[in-house]
Parts: sequence; structure tokens; C-alpha cells
Amino acid sequence: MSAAATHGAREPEGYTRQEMMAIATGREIKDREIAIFGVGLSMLAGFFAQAHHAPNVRAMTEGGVFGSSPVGGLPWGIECNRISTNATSFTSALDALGCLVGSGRCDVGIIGAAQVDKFGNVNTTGIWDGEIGPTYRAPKTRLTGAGGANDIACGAKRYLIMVAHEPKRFTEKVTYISSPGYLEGGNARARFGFVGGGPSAIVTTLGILRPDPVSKEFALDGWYEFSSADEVVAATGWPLKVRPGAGIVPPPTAGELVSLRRVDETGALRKR
Amino acid sequence: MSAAATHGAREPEGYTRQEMMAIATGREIKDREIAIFGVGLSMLAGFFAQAHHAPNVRAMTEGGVFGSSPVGGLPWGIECNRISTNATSFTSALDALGCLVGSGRCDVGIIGAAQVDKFGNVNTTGIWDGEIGPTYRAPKTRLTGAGGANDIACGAKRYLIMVAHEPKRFTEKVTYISSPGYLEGGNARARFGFVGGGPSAIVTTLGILRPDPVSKEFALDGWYEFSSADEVVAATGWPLKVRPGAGIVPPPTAGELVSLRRVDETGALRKR
Amino acid sequence: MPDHKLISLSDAVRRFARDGMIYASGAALPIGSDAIVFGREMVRQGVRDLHTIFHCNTQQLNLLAANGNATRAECGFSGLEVFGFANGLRRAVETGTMALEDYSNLSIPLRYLGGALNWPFVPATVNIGSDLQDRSAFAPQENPSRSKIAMVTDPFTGRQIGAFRPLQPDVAAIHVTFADPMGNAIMLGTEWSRFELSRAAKRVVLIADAIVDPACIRQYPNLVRIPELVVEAVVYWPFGAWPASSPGMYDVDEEHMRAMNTALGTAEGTADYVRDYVSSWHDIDSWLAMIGHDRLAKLEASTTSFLADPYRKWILTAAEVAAIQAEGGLS
Amino acid sequence: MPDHKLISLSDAVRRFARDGMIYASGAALPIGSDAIVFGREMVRQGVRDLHTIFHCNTQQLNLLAANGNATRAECGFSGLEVFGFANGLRRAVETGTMALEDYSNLSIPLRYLGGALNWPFVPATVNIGSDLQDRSAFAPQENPSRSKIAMVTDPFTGRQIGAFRPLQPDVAAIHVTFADPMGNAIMLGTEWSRFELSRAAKRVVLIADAIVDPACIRQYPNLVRIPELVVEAVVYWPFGAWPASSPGMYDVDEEHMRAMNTALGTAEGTADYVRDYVSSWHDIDSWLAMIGHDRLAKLEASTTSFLADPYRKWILTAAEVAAIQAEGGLS
Repeated sequence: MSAAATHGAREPEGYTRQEMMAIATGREIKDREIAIFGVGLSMLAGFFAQAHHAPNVRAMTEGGVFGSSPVGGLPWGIECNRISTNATSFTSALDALGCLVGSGRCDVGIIGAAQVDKFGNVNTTGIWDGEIGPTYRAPKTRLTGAGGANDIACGAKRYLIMVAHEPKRFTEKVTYISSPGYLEGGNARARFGFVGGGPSAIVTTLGILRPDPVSKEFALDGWYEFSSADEVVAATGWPLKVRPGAGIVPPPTAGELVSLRRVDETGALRKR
Repeated sequence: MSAAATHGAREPEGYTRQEMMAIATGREIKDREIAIFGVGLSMLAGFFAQAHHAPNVRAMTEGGVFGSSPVGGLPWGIECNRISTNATSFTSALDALGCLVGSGRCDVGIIGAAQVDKFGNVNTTGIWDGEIGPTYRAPKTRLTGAGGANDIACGAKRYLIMVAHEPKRFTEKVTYISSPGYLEGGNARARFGFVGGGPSAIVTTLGILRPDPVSKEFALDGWYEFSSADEVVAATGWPLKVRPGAGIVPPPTAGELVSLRRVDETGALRKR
Repeated sequence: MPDHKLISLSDAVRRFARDGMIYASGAALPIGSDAIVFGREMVRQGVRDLHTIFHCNTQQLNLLAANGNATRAECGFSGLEVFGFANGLRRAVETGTMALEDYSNLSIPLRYLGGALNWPFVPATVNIGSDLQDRSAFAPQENPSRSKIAMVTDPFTGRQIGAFRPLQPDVAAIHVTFADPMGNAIMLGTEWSRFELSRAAKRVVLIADAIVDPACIRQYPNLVRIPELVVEAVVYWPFGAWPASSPGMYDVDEEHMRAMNTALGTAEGTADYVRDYVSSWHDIDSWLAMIGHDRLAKLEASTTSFLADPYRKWILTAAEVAAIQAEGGLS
Repeated sequence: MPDHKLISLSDAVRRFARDGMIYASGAALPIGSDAIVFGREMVRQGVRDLHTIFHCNTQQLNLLAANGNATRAECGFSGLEVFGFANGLRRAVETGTMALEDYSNLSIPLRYLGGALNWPFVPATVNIGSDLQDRSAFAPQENPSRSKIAMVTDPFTGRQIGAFRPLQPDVAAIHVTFADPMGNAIMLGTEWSRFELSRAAKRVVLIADAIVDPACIRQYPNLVRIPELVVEAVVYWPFGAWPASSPGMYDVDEEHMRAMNTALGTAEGTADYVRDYVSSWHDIDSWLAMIGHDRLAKLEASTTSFLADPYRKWILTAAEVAAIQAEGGLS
């Protein structure tokens, strides 16, 4: 995910782009919320929030690991021993993703994306050469599939998409919708009766995009001290609008960096 | 359930009518079967079978108590401590009645009845003065409701009905179907796609009734050494047919009585 | 977020119980793990017009029905197992003071599951084809009823099956063996439908026989089938299921089961029962004294006691629980 | 009924695996509790044309796909979490040797639940409205597909929701931490979907890290989420999930996870992997020797070890297990 550097952006000093993305994501999580984090970046962002400003966030994993925080570094996986060491409850995927997420009870989820489009639809399934066409065919490059992200996208009250900001990832329309954002925009989600509210932000290595309240098209809401509106627009594969009032997202505070790095024990986000 | 005595029948010697009914029911259970027993009489009949001729019967309760046999006497209830003392697994009603019974996986269940009709439909819900009528109304005498018996009646491969043989209990048509037998007879169950096969026998304090293979009407298949075909017919509220080959059900063997009384530690079945 | 969720029984009822609410409990078979002490307190505080959901009737529903606190009930089973018919419930149903909607012991947990998953309906392959489907005490004019258990077409085969209405009770009082002060809970014995109910209900109040140190929870996370995330409050109340049993902790009180059921058979008996066993205590000590210490000792001498042994070293004393409860907690 | 259900790994595959069967496993997230040793043995015995169901891909499916044993797969997730894309699966999908039908991490357990309950369909409020519904690798001409995830009308409100097809796999190999010789099993760590799968599958084979005395089972019946009633056979195989982790028993082998995934990225690498790690051992001792005793000791030094402590006193030695296995058993 270091490809953002290829757009000629400055590197920040004293922290990395990945750290900025994790912190910006974590800021979206409020204290006391019920939250579900995936593995990797999203888990770091979530546990950063817990360590920093949301000590009472009630986090669970897709596998139904409750009350836990990672021990010994970033977990290798959701059911990993690093997150099984200090749990208060182990249940199941049906419980976590069904009773607590699919039900609409979970306040916030964090998911990743290989591709995301202007309505926040996410593709994590594959990369095709062109459109798939009327007959389904295997992708040229097979990715990981939907995992729990589809369930979070349908059920969580809101969710955050974390993604490295590169033009090939930000596309007018994703080839395959693994996890629904606002579909064709507007009220399209209502057709399927999703209990979840949809994506509230796309947080990237260059800035933060938020949906228009009516059209649901994502527009630029903020960039970082090391990036710019022009740079974000250039790195986005659709004509990105800039929201009124958009501006610079505050850089990490010293306290935020300390909290994040305590969680990111093995320095996964510090690798440039 | 001692009302059978009012029909002028002889009392057996050396055992009670209730014991005969429990033994006759238990004989219907084969070794290695997956079985579900309710509380009270049906549990005694089931555990008698396990103690006597079906040591590897795999019994569970409606609450998902597995691998257990009662300790200290007849359990007070399905979740009772007397059956929780030596269990190998405790799960849930959804598991036992759903995954193992409603699914069609359970071989045999035993249920009781306040009223049963000629197609093996069971009423355990209430006694009304006459028909209920087009508008539902509370019964004159409220009984216990369906419990798990409806689920057993719909899902178990076959089930046994245990009931004291009295005319008021054996009626042409039950007022309320709590647990479906063969409904209006013939193929009527197929309308609802029940995975279970229906009642294979009605075992009473006077004899054993079995369904006609086609019409599904229950007819007399056997009586006990202390009863008679005439007595059973007289105690039945519909014109009871007698199956070809019907005859005397063998009385309890000494071994059967020993096994039953080991299970019926508190002598619940010996009270006349 | 509070640093603990311990709350007194009277505060729990004051905080969570409302006239007319949909209240679920008795989340065990009739004889075990009845959160009845919550029902006793609702009687004390005069909560009215309850729409109750009891997977099986228990002495709690028997009392709420007998005393007129419950005007509606939905049950899978409405007896008292070997203790016979539930006389209070029976009287309320037969006299028309409580409407009883009949389901089965599988359909109630399926409806909780559907509520937990927030489904609009739950597939039904049981209860259909019987009067459990065709008759409705809540919609008595319907004959056959289809608003209670509807029919739905399987889109894969065209086959018709039934559809249950999911349940999302306003409040559930759930009896558990152990809870930590935050509400992480361990049940011994069958769960019956307590897992599903804990996710289906909008608010969950635990009634715990004992409070354990959180270290117990972290040693046995696979036993913690109810995590604090779904729990609003924890009431520490020893023998809270009495006269029902709590596997590992105490046996059923056979004598009181019978005496109570006899009393609830009449209005006078019910008034006497309320006077003697509902209004006669004001805290845990007077509650235990009312049951009687000899009797408690006898009930505790259960053959299931060994089931609780692994956890005993973490059980907090009543004084320790009171000390935690006195500080912080729910705002 | 046998007096135990212990069986060797090779006998288990010989007895239960069939070409073309619907095989479910990987009943945990990619990194944990993978019953992969059953998959290794299927590769040894050349089981072909498997239709696999993996809630999540694991190294087991990665191997079965890379080596050509699986021609169909249904998954909720098909990566390896922090170990990246699953190269063997990826190669099989991209070259068309394995058709991969995509679901999500909730829809697979819901489909197991539907299979366990023997429902004709399962209500779907997720996966609808996305290409998980509209595109089908098993019915590629359908656009949008409705044979994979259909639509059904809620009879209570008229609202349209989705409908999943239930799963009833022919055989499931399920990894558990402890089992007694009859097949009563305890899992430490998240169950993921092992509970639902154990009821949905027609035949269940347990792969147990350790065999415990039945006294352990009777002490902790609430932990026994898989009772023997649903189990056909028990395979004792220490480190059976390696290189995945087993909470309480051992950590993930990070180095082997990466090396294995690299190897499975090519046909040559896969052949080498099979030679070195699938065909190179013939019993438990040679299996453990292959992994290496230093490495085993390192993996066993898990921060989760305390989770297994309450049960260690009941763990049978390899010799004790072998002695039981030698007598009686499955006929």
C-alpha cells in the first residue's frame, strides 16, 4: 500500500501515511460504541481508538471474540492466539456477524477495499480485464472475497472504508460489488431493506471522503498536511467533488501517536 | 391415571398397569437409536429401555442434556438436577428440538396425551365444553400446552404416544390438535411436508394401538394379560377396529421389572 | 461506560420494568433457572399489564398470572412438569384475565433466534398443520389464523412451509449461575433458550446466583455465553431461582413448589403467598432468612454441586459484592 | 455402538472420503483450528473432485486447490488474513481448475444452520443487493443469478428479502481441542461455525489435539458443544491444525504459513510441498519429527496456554490413546 508515494506526494515527517490513515479512521469511532474490526489495518485503527479516546468501545471480532485486546503485536488473523489471550467470551461467527452485526445492533465497522467506487461500493473479490460480461467468469486476479465485510456493509449502523489512495482503486463503478455501499446512489439501499446505514467515510492514505446526504456520491472532505485537494482528485478515478468546508485534517497529536504505536507493537504501520 | 380401574378390569399381579404401559412403550425403542424423552412417564419408559435392552440408545432431553441418566429418582423436570448430574453435554432447546428433532434426525420420541383421536392427533392444551367454535375461546380446563411434543410429532422419524386408557381420552376427533398425528388420516401429513413419519403406536394402560398402513386409523394390536379386546374397545371413544393377528402382549419378564424398578427408584409407577 | 453493572433488585425493576412491556423470562424449563425473584419484585412494585414471553411457564409466570400482573402470555409449555398443572396460570386463563398464546418448545427459541438476527420471519417446519397454527388467543376471530403463524413459499422448490413472527422482548430477566460485575455470565446446565433470548431482548438484566472475579471469566471464555456487551445490569441474588433449581448450586425445593402451586390456585391463597413470600423480605439477608437456613443447606447439598467446583475460588463474598456495588456503577 | 470411536487418520479418510463428495472443513478462520491434516491425508490417498465448503479458506483448501483435489469451493472468505492471498486457491481459480462460489462470513454459518435445522431455505438480509447474489460461479449464465440466493416475500409485511440454500455436507472434518474416546468434544477459542457444521453435516470426523478422559467431559458438560451423538469418528492427531494455531495448545507457525503459501503458488512448488510435508510421514511420531521438536516447543509456548490448564490433568498420553484405539472401536 506504499503506492501512494508514486503520485509524487511528500512523505509526512514523524509518522507514516499509514499511521495517518489509521488515526483518521480511529477518530471516527466514539466511546461506548459497539464496534467490529477486521484483521490487519482495520484492527489497528480500532484498537488505537480504544487505547486513545474510546476506552469503553465494545469491540468484537467476526468470530465472536469479545472483550479482548491484542497481545504481542498485530494479530495474524481474527481467531488468532494474539487476540484469544485475554478475551472475556468466545462465541461464534453466527453470533457476532448475525446477532450483533447483521441484526443492526453494531454501531460501527471498519472494512478494507481493493476497489471502491463513487457510491462507496467495495470490491474485494477480483480484478477482471474489463467488464465481467453477461456470463460470470473467473477474475484475472483473484482477491480475498467478501469475508465479513458484506455483513458489516449490510448490517452495521455505519461503517468506514480504509483504502490506499491510488487511481486504480478509486473507480467510477467497481467491476464486482462484494460489499454494498450506496449501490447506484440515492435511496438505492432501501430496495433491499438493509438495516445498516451504509458507509459514513472512506479514509485513505491521502484524505477523507464523505457521502453527499442525498445523492450519496462520495466527495472530498479533508486532506492531510502532507497531501492536497489536487493530489486527492488526481488520485481518484472519477471526477471527485470537493465538499464545502473541506480542509486539512489535523495531523496526529503526540498522544495519538503514542497510543497507536502501543497498539502497533510490531510497527506494521511504520514500514514505508 | 388410575381411572382404568373404573372399567372393571382386573389388576395385574406382581406389577402395575402403569408399569406394563412403561414396559410396553420401552419395548418399542431399539438399541442405538437416537431418542428423545419427555419428563415423567415417558422418561421412565425410555430409560427403562436403556437399562434393559437398548444400552446404546442415544437419549437427549428437550433442553439439550446429552449422555445422562437420572440420579436419585425420577426427574422433576427436563432440566432437573437429577438429570444434570452425569451429563456429557448441555446445549439448548434449539439444538435438541431443532437440530436433532425438528430436522428429522431423531429416530423415536415418546409423548403423552390428555386426549387422542383415531388418527393419533393429540390434545394437551385444554378441555372445552363442546367444540371451540369459529372464534377461539379459552378452554374450560386449561392443560399444559404442546411443549416439545409438537416438535417431536412433526420431526421425529416415529413417535410413541403413552396415555391412560379411558373413554374420555380416546375420542373420535380431538377438540384441539396440539401435536399432529395423521390429521384427517391417509396422506394428510404430506400437505405440510413434515419430515417425521407420525405416531407408530399408542401404548395405553390397557393395550397397544397401531395405525393402518393406508388409512392411518389406529386399531387394536394387542392387549395385556389383565385386559381384553372387549375392554379396550369399551374404553375407546370411537368404534375401535381390531387388527388381524392382534393378541396378548407378553407380560413383563422378571428382567424387565428389575430394570424398570431400578430406573423408577422412587416407585412412581408402583402407586396404584 | 460504568466500571460495573451491579444494581439492587428493587432498582433493577424500577429502572427496567414498565406497565405493559413485553417481558421475557423463565428462560429455562419449568423446574430450573427461573429468574423468578425479578417477578417477585415486579409484584412488590405493582407492575401491571405485562405481556409475558415464557419459553416454558415457571413459578414466576404462575405467580404473575395468579396475581393479575400479566394479561398476556406466549408459551411453549404451560405446566409445571412433575408438579402438575400451573394453578395460577390455569385460573387466569380459564377466567379470562390472561390471554395465553400457544407455541411449542422449539418455536419459542426459533422466534428468539429470529429476533436476535432481526429477521422479518422465521421458517417454520413445526407447529404448522395443528391448532397451534390455526387458533390464536390474540386474534380469536381468525379461523384458521394466519397472522400468528403464516405460510411462505420456498423459492427453491415451491413448497409451502410456515413462518413464525420473531420476538424482540422489551426486557428479559435471565437467571445465570455466575456473572462478573460487568455482566459476563456463565450458565451451568442446559442453556434452554437463554443464549438466543440474551441477543433477542432489547434490554437484558441478569439475576446471578453468585458474582465472580473477572479472572474466572478470562479463564473460561468459552463458558461465557452471555458477554457483557448484551447486558444492561446485573442483580446479585443468591437462590434467585428458588423454589426452582440452579444446576451446580441448589436443588428444586419440592415442598415449596407444591405449596406455592396450591396457594396460587385461589385468589386468597395468592394473597397469602404474596404476603408471606413476596412482601416479607427487604434485602438478601431477610430473603435467605425467609427461606430458612436449614432448608438452604439442604437445597445446596445437590448431587450437581461438583459442576460448580472449578469456579468456587473466584466467587466473591456478599460483602465484596456489596462493596463493589456501593461505588460507581450505572449512572 | 462402539465403546470408543478412535480411528487412525488414514482409516478415517479411507472410510469417509469419497471422490466427488461435498466436504466441509476449515471450520475456523484462516489462521486457527484448521482440520488440515485430514486434507493432507486426502491428498495422500488421492481423493478427487471434491466439492468443498470452507467458511473461510485455510491452508487446507489452499493445498487441496493447489494440488487439484478440489474442483469446487464455496467460501465466505478466500484469503489468508495477514498472510495475504491464498496462492494455491488463487491459481486454481484463475486457471479455471476450481470454481469458487462466493458468500460471506455470515452466510456460510447461516447456511449450516439451515442445514442443521433441515429448512428448505434460510432468510437472507445480507449478501442480497451485491454481486454475491447476482453472480454465480456454479451457474455462470444467470445474470442476475437467483438460483444461488433467491428472493422471498415476508408473509407478514410483503417485504422482499433473500433466501439462502442450506448446506448439508456429506462429510465434515472438524478440528477440536479435546475429545473423549467417544467423540464428546471441547473447543477452546471461537467456535467460528463448528457448532452449526457439526449438526449440518451428514458425517462428522473430529481431529483432536488431545484425547481426554471422559471424567473431563462430565466435569465440564457446558463446554461440550459437540456431543458424541453427532460424531462418527475421532482422530487423535497432535498439532493437527499446524501450521494454523489452536488456542490454548499452540500458536500459528508464521514461517511455515509463508513458506507453504509461497510453495502453493506454483505447480512445482506444490509438488515439492506434497513431497516434503504431505507424503513424508506415516504416523504421529514421524509427523511430529517432520515439524521438528524445537519448533513444536516454540509453538507450544503460547500466551494462550493457560486456557488449556484446567483440562490438562485429564489428557491421555499417546500410549494410553493407542491402547484404547487398539481394542474394540468402530466395526
